[in-house]
Amino acid sequence: MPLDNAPEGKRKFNVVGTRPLRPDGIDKVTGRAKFGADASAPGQLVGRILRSPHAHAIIRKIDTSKAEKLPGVKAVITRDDFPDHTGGSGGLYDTLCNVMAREKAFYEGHAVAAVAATSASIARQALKLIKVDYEVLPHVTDVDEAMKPGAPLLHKDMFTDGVDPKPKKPSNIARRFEFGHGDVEAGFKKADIIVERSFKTEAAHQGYIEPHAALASMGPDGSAELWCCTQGHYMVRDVCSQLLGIDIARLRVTQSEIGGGFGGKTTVFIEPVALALARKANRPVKVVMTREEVFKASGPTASTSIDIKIGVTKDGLITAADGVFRYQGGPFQGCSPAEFGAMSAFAQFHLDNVRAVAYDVVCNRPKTISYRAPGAPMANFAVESVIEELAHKLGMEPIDFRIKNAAREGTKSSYGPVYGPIGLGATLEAAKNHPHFKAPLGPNQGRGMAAGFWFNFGGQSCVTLNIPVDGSITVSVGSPDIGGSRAAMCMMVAEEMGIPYDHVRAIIADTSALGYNDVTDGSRTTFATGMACILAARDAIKKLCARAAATWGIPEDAVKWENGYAKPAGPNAGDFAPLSLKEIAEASPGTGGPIAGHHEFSADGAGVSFATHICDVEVDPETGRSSIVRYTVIQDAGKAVHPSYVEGQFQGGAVQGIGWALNEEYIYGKDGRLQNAGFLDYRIPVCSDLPMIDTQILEIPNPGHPYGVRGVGETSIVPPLAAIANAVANATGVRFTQIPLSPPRVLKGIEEAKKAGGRKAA
Amino acid sequence: MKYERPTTLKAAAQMLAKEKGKAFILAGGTDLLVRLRTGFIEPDLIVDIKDTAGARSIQKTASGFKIGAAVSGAELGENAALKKAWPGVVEAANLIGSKQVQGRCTMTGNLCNASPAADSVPALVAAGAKAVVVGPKGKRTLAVEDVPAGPGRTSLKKGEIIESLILPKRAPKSGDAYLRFIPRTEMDIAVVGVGVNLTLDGKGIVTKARVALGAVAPTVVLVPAAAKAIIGTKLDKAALDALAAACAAACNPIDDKRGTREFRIKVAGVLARRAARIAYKRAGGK
Amino acid sequence: MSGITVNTKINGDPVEFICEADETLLDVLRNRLGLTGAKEGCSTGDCGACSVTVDGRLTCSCLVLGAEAEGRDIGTIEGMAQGEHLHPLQSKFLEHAALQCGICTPGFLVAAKSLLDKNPDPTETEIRFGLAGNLCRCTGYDKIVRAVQDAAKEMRSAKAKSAKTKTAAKKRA
Amino acid sequence: MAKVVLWGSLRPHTGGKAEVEIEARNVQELLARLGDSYPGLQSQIKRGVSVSIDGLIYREGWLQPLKPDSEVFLLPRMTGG
Repeated sequence: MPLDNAPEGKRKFNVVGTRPLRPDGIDKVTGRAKFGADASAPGQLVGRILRSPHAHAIIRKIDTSKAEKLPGVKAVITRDDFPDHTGGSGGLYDTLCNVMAREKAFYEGHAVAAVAATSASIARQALKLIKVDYEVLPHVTDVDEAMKPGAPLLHKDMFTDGVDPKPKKPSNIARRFEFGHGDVEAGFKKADIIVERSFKTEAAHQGYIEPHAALASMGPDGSAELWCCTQGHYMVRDVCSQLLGIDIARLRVTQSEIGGGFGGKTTVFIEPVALALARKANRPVKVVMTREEVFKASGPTASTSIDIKIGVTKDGLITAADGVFRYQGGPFQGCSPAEFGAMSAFAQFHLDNVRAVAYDVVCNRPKTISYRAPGAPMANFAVESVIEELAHKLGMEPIDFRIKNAAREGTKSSYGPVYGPIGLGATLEAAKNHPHFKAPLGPNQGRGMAAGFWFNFGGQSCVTLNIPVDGSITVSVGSPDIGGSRAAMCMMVAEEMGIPYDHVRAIIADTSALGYNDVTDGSRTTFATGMACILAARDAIKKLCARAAATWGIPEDAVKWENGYAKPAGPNAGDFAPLSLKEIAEASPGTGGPIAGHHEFSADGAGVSFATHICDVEVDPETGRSSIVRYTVIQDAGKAVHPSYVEGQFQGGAVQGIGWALNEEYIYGKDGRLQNAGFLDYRIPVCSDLPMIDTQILEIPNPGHPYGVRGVGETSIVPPLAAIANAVANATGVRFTQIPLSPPRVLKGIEEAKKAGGRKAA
Repeated sequence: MKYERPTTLKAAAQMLAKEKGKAFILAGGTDLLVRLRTGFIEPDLIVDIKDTAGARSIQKTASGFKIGAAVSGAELGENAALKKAWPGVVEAANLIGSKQVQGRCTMTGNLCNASPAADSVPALVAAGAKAVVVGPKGKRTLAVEDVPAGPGRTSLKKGEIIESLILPKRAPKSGDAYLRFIPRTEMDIAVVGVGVNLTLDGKGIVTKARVALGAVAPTVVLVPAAAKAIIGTKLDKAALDALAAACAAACNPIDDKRGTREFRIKVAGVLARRAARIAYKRAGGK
Repeated sequence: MSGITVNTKINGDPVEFICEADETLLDVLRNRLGLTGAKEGCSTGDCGACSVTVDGRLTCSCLVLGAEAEGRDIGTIEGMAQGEHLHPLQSKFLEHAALQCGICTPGFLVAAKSLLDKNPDPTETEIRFGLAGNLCRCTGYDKIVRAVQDAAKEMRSAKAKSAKTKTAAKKRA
Repeated sequence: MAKVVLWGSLRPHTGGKAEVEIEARNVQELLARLGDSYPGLQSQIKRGVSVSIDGLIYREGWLQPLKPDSEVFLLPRMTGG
């Protein structure tokens, strides 16, 4: 779908680019909006899940007899209630194993049984009555440890894929990927300076404030309804149907308002369990995760270990870049975003010689799931740290070094394709000219920057647009709205139809109302579902014009649509007074019935996205505590449909990155148990930790969208880790190679550097 | 589980003494409810003492301040006289949790949870505060530092309830301060906490001092050596160095999710210096 | 277990309910009274999504037993708008796009109202510390702080205006 | 003949070749013929791939037409947060 350009250049917009109030707003500020846990059904039971206390154990036997006898218990389920309908292999089978453990419990918190009871306290008691006979196995939670020969093996049949020759022994390394072009060895020979460093990052959780919640009801005939908070209710429907062995059409999933996802709600956890309990009890069952369960048993992102080597000439040209990216994704293969880490790591540079090798590794940790730009922030941290260090070694301003080597239109990207028009150079130049960049720094303060990249993609969307007789418009979309996308959908429809924004309402339809819609992820919704809205509006306009043509008795192609009116087009069309949308709608019962527009497609042509972040950090040299004193995000949005929500994405992503960089981490004990499964010790940033987050939206139109829109949601979490690490390095003179930059780590680094007499790496 | 809300402490003490199962006292409930909800405790009886006489009042007496067991952090912060006399204690109490938690949490509860990381306790110990205990055998008074017996354990006997905390009358030219280290700016448990209380003479020389540390040992510890390090000084660099060294020496912390042993020892000294300087300034020193 | 009968006031209205001793006020509001505006994000008092006021004081309803509500005055998000008029904080949150997913919004509004009731002219730092007990994962807090600043400003000028009108009316009288 | 570029770890399945030429009218045909010519690639194709055609990424789009001189990059199937 090519960009619409007015003959004189950029398209002029009436609604897109303004900042109207969101349609779901009043419900959300008054407490009326219904989220996952806010629904109930008559006769509903409380569902609860029993979870493994062990990081790695064979489940010999599960005895549920006592629990079943407890008065008030209506259903108890285990692995026996989930026969394998998946064919026993692939990602779907792994999802089944994760939803309810089969032969083994692979991590602390892995579901092993569930109950449905008439009250929460009975359900709690029932869980205590279930006896599980475990054979505890050695475990491994660290990615480097898991890769070592002799590490506790999670799967006896896992032989590393993607290496030649095929390994003879099983290991925890599921796959090896390699990307790149040119000849890195030859490139390093041309280098005058080479920096090579190893990095580690800890797992972070998406940290949405709403725990997973599902309300299921299912009859003995297999007809089922599910209400849940998810980023993709069509995905939930398809996966649950397959896991439970029912026809997709029998399961209707309604998406509640969703209290944050950030990638963490792009799979199923409790939904199939709620359905299986409801089937067995033949009563509605509500399952809501506790916060502890959210941390222990829903998806964090990967922890990583990364090596980076980059070579440059004396005048600051990168000759070669090489990296090894080891990501653990929990107990199942293909869950870590290792390949996206490797693909995105060097994407912001114009490189003749580049190689990125990724390893997907399994560990006794929860099954990881996407987290905002999956895999990219960790890789970016490693690469942009080395870039900063190289700039210092070259005696070059880091920003000039980045500009000199920046990818541009026509650059062959590090992951393969050649870039079209991209905004990286523009964000770097804007950063250089930003007042923040020149502002003076106080004592113990340092400034850091980093540029980051995310792919973005489109995917499947299906939209229906209905026009009632008063000429107002309802748009039904199937993409869950996490951050205000309904407002963006209404705006694009209003823009296309030439009517005011508040004449359009958007709803998220349930799975029986529309064709398949992909999950709200990959920064795809405003781009892809938005484009479907535009095309559905164009479809409706065609029909409106046809009605006007029929009314006037002229050919359909002699009618054009302009600012909400059908008008005769051209001198031969005749002279008719324009018909408004309202007039055509009012007459519709007599001119052929209701008027609707549709569009369904798989959107492609999502433009890649770049951002540059600048950050000032103050480090207390006596305690190692870092405070963010100023932060600026500059990002290309293609076209900002609702600038406030675009800014919100920039700010939210940056702050999640700040949390990850400074304090958020999964802390495991020697027993393989998570030590900090709560908001008290899993420290996401609080309001008083932060300054205002300045934003600058650049608009370099995406040629793949009629308005030039690019996805904006994910890129903003990519640069913060590196920007902050660079700022801390500049404030302390110590280069830190581990995330998070927690005070004990930073203080230790400072103390060791003091002893060593100056700059060093920690 | 039963819930009772007696109107006298005596009745409360009787209920607690009589209960055969597990009984807990509820004042602010900000820890009790968390433990209850996470299944960490399964009480048979909860005795809410908020309606007992004096539980929610702060009385200024000739010998100091008497703070009822159910007085919330927010109420402490709103009492101008108390804040003026014992700014360090009030600040410490106001560091417990968020504004939401401040509306409920109490210093007595903070003390009775017997967490080594309790924020108000080092400040209370430094202040020389006392706890008035009511029990089946009558009243007794004990020093605050004698209440915690270990992590999560107190020296209180079955049926005993702390009725109030007593802060002594403020001597002239005195000041106190409490500082803690947390990685964020709010909503964290102290990784290290330091309470300092001191009195100066006319020349600005420290004549009396008490220093207490939190989160560096199984219980909050009073560090006489730290006090000794600054008594007789004007908090010059050497005195502060000696103070930091004494604090570090008194630390016996563990490595845990909140911080390393090494980090805690180092930061205890850093915070002691900073807290001492604040207390000194508050006492009128320059 | 036998239920406890509790008489309380919620958003000014007398309410009677029966609850178990171990139920929290949050459980009661959500499961017994259908007031689902307060959200359960953690049940440990760390996220503020269940914020309410008890006798005018801000608290997490997950840290209060339902039985404790006896004789108290509870304020929830459902009582914030007056009829069809939104509270200035509610309007400003919408205007400033201070919410993305909206799950934390009721808690933030209750906390922000409590803050402005006590301190009508807070500094940015006071706002940030005043709202530190409410977690938001979407916005990075920037737009929330701006919305509270703007609402405070509007509330102050509305108060000044009404004071002026009153004085003028007095003079006329 | 469209030029298909493979990521590094797929190359063992093409006898070490980083680029192979495939005659195909669209993506679906291309993937089918790629799998026929190099059976080792089938498991990855089954697991899921996205493609970039002349610089634009197509996550699915099996019917996307190819020009005779199109440059196609095979990419792991895209996901996001």
